[in-house]
Amino acid sequence: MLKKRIIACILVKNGLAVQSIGFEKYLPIGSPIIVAEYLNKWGVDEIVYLDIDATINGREPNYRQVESVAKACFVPLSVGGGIKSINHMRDLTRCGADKIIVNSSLFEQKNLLMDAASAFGSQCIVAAVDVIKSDNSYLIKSNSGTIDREESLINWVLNLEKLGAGEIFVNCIHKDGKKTGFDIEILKEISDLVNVPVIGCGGMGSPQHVVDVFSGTDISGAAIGNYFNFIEHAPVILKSYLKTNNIDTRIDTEYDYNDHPRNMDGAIVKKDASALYELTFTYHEPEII
Amino acid sequence: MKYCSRCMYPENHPLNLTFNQDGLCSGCVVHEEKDEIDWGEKENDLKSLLNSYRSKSHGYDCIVPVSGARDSYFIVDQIKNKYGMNPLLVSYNKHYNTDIGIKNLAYLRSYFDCDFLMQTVSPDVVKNITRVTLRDMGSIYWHCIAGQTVFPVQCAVRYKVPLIIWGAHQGIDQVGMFSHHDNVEMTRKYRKEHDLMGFEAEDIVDTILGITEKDVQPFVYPNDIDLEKVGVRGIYLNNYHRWDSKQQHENMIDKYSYKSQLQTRTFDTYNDIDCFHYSNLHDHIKYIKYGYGKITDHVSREIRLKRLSREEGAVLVKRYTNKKPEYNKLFLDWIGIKESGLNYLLDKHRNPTAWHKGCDNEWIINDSIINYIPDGYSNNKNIDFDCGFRITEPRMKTLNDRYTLIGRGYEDE
Amino acid sequence: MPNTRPSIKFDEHGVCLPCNYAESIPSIDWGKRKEQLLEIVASYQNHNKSKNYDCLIGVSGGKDSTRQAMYVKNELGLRPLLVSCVQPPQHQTVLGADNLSNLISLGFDTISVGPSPTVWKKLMWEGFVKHGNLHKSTEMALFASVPKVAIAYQIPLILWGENPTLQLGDAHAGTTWNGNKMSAGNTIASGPSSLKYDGLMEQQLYWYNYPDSFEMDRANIQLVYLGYFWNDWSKINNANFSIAHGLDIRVDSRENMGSLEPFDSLDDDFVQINQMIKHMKFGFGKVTEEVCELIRTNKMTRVEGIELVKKYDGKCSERYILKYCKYMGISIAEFWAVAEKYRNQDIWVKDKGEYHLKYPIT
Amino acid sequence: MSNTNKDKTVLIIDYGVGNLLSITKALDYLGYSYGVSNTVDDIVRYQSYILPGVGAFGEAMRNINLLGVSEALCQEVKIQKKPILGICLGMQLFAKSSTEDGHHQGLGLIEGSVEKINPGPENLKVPHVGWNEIIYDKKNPLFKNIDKNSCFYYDHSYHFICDSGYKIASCIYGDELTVAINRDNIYGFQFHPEKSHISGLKLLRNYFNHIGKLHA
Repeated sequence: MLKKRIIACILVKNGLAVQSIGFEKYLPIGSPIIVAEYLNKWGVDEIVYLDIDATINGREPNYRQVESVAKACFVPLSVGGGIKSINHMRDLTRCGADKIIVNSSLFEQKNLLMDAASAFGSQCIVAAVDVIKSDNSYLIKSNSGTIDREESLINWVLNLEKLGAGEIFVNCIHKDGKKTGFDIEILKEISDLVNVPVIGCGGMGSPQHVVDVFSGTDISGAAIGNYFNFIEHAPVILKSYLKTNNIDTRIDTEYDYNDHPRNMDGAIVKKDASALYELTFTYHEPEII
Repeated sequence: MKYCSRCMYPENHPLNLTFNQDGLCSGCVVHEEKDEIDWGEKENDLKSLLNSYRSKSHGYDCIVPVSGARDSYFIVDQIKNKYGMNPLLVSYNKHYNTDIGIKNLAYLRSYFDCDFLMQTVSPDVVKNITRVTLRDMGSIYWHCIAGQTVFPVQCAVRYKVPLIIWGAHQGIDQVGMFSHHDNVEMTRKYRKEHDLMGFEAEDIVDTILGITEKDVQPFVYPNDIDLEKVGVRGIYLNNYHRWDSKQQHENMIDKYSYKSQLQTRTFDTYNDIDCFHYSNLHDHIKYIKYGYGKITDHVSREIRLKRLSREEGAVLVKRYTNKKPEYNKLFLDWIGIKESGLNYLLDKHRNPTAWHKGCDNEWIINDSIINYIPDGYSNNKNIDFDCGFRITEPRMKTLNDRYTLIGRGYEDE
Repeated sequence: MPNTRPSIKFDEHGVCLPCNYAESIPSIDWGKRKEQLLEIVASYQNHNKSKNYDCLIGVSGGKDSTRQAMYVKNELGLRPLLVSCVQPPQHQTVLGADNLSNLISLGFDTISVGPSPTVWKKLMWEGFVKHGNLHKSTEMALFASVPKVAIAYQIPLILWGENPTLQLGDAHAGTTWNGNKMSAGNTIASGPSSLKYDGLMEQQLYWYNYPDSFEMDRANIQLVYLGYFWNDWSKINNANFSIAHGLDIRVDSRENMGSLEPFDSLDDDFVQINQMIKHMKFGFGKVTEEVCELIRTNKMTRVEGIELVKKYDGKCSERYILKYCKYMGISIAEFWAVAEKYRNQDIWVKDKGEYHLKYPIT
Repeated sequence: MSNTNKDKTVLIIDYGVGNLLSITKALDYLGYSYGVSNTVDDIVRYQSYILPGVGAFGEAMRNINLLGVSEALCQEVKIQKKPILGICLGMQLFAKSSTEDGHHQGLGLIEGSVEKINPGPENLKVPHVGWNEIIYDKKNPLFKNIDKNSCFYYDHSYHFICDSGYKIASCIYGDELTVAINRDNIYGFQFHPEKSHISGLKLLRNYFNHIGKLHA
């Protein structure tokens, strides 16, 4: 069985990993390289690196940083932000990007997606779209939410698939940093519409939200940004919660939180005294590969 | 250099800052939450969390890391007396102990009446590690921070006490790395990047200075499997309580005779007085690295808490930033390094965002907030903006001016 | 040594076990014993989960633990973790703190265990009132804290200094290096529950409860008495060694201390009181023990010993008693009311308002 | 890369397609030395190869043919029996032919062809992207210490169809897809071990241990 993917987003602004809240408030997390190092250790299924101010500042991708991030991860790395040409993509691939994420430049360069798919194969190209819900309708924005787009969301997404996008990454601006859960309505509509994998992003605030989005839609992956910075082993704890809710994800780490009691929100709580006491006489040495 | 439009922080803050459209730094933005949050609701969250970690029959409910300063009294008072938890107090012996710190800690043990564990690493090893951290990071404090941040975690794993309760999360309090709503918890990732400047214990094994893997074990973080098996979590009280270090310390002075002390390079008489160097040499090193010192942290904190104006803050920064640190000789004699050697090692770590070399090969600071003090403020000697930090009567007239490794700390009447 | 000492045994000639042991010392092959010790140490390393420490040593920072720690580090070439159960600040002495500081500075990593001050004081009071022994609970914590830490760190090997049987005549611990019967010693065996404290909960006694044998076995804990392997282990040798390595000692008279030498129990000023009460209970005190060892090792004649016993045994300065009263928050009168209850009327007679032993040693 | 000891190390064949960094850093992590090259000289000199590959079959074969190394490579592999590991597209290139965007000739090292994944009645999403469990023979030393539920990372629209005798592992995606093949000294993985986290690194370790033993 193909597993649902838990994808970690590293949002990078001015070279710094940040938390994003509603595409307007940004809090400084630190080095994207260390974020990637730990996401990798914590067993996320994929890492998405998005340089969110390259396009609006007219910059090219930060190749050196991408290369350092790539060196820290042994899971697939998708890179987006500031990509305007096949050459940018080729350079990023050389720096260790496994997949290329394109978004804003697709509005200006109608052939870019098709060219990219034929140069690298569709499986290498992810088309991203930033969506905002306003008065019960969904609108597209680009350039990190600074430009309103006229295109209808449904037509745009169908167009992306037709032009060769291997995956569609849907980022919901109105959910960004809100911790109120994913926008299930639009993610379901899009994933029912297209025949390529869809990744949903925006709104993760508790493990239950991920259960909800995988139960309510057919998306292939849930992308999570801020939340993975909040607690130790966050992706592992999330995956173990998904497991108890019969959602199949890959668990590859030597520790899995499967025998931990949890509270209503899916957070781990204290084991009972005898279970803790028994640990006194056990020993766990991490495996060396 | 860009500075926050409200507090005094420059953009090269080592914990990083972002700025919004109004030029307000992320630290100030997150600080505003303190006046918007329903802290009663937050306290209920804390209570239910603590309740789920209470031991039914035997064993400790949680671990509280303590020292002879830095809100230790306040944290233990909250956890033990207000919330009725049974904490195990743990402490890393930082070697640079002042008399007042030793005594504050001794009285903390006496007043709050908890079981207590302290780790003291062999001075030879600590000195050798400090030689490496001076060379590699320009830090005399790596071992203190590494020890303080790891010994509680080791204790959690060893004694199977999963919950650790810390005071303020510096990332939240200083630079707004997280919102108070994120309820952020302790991670090894944060420790490595921000506490340890990117160097974990394993990284300072050194053949040139002869530091072995065995030497660094007291600073090594427990492995992920052990953390998971026990279910170790570290929470920060400032996510659940409106954090005001000054007010908290003053409550502790009134309630438990916490002792304060005048410091050389800041007006804050409460924090970090348990260490000879934290607000002296260590702070001076911060200035050498980033072009600003603790005084900027303290002024920024007080501005955010609306006890200082920006202009008053700037005057204070000017008054303290260039004060000569005291007690450097204690450190130099302890570790066996000459002053010239220390300066040589530290110069390697001057941050190009803050310093450049002049034509005579001398170091020149690029910029400082001091340059932006409005006329009429900088010269006004009559204004005293000490924010009312109190200085308590010492228990004894004369204080020891040497490091105390282990001290009794109690004074018979 | 009189037969009033709890659990002492004499052989058919009326000679106590330690004296027999002292006589056998010259015939022991010490080289072989050291080999044996190294074999024991090696055999426990596969149970040792510590990445840096080879063993644990319980220390106070005093003369014995300083020498022991240095021996283990320098002579055996091991890296020990020291465990020191420290008194609450009010009880601790300045000498004790300084000496622990000195020992650590000789190059050791150390865990200080400081049980709750109130519980400590309460248990000490219970011990005094119910057993005429100020140190019943203190010793429990001292001995229990080391295996507690050993189990927590998964370091199975604990090295103690002297086998209490060999030096003091306590028959429980046996005459080998193997200290696993330590909990059978009379103080610790009973556990804190023997103090019949009121109002204390089990969770407040964590550091007083000696791990039971089931737990010790599961954790593969092995206690070893170094004294068994060591030909020059003696109070005076240890003291000389440690003083030469920075040990600070008492500056007080024999009369005040009730002791011949100023280097015992430096971390605790209430030990003198306990020795005085012991003298009231059994008719012998610290000085008797001290001269016994000197006589066994042919450093003193019996006659000289008796002289010293008569002069100093059971003595204790008012200063120490005052300090204790202040710590406990009691008056001198209250103190004596309790202490006098433990005077053994079978061996003491009151004459002109002063007590004398009915059968002083001759 | 120094010229000494090249026979001890593996050559990553760089034919201008794909992400070599993923492979080199996995080898760095595992502590193997390697060379990266596309010359006939180096192909002759090295004792084993990794043929990586991301992208389109046609463009990949075109690049290899332009470099003029396919003959030398096939010679060393078929005649000298030097081990070669093909990853993803690299494995597909071992086939005789592919139907990706028309019809293309492959290296023909293993009898088989490459065809598009069939979405089938379940209307599966293609490409097959993500982590999928692997079905393998427990006795195969390549999968030593790898749990039976272990997942590997896939990212492909086409798959390898060959005689079941060459198949050493498969996964279920609608149909059962062949995802690892082996014929004598020729090995291929459809998934990306270098991107498959712990299981992937273990598999690479096993692979090198295995060929090390066979060619000791």
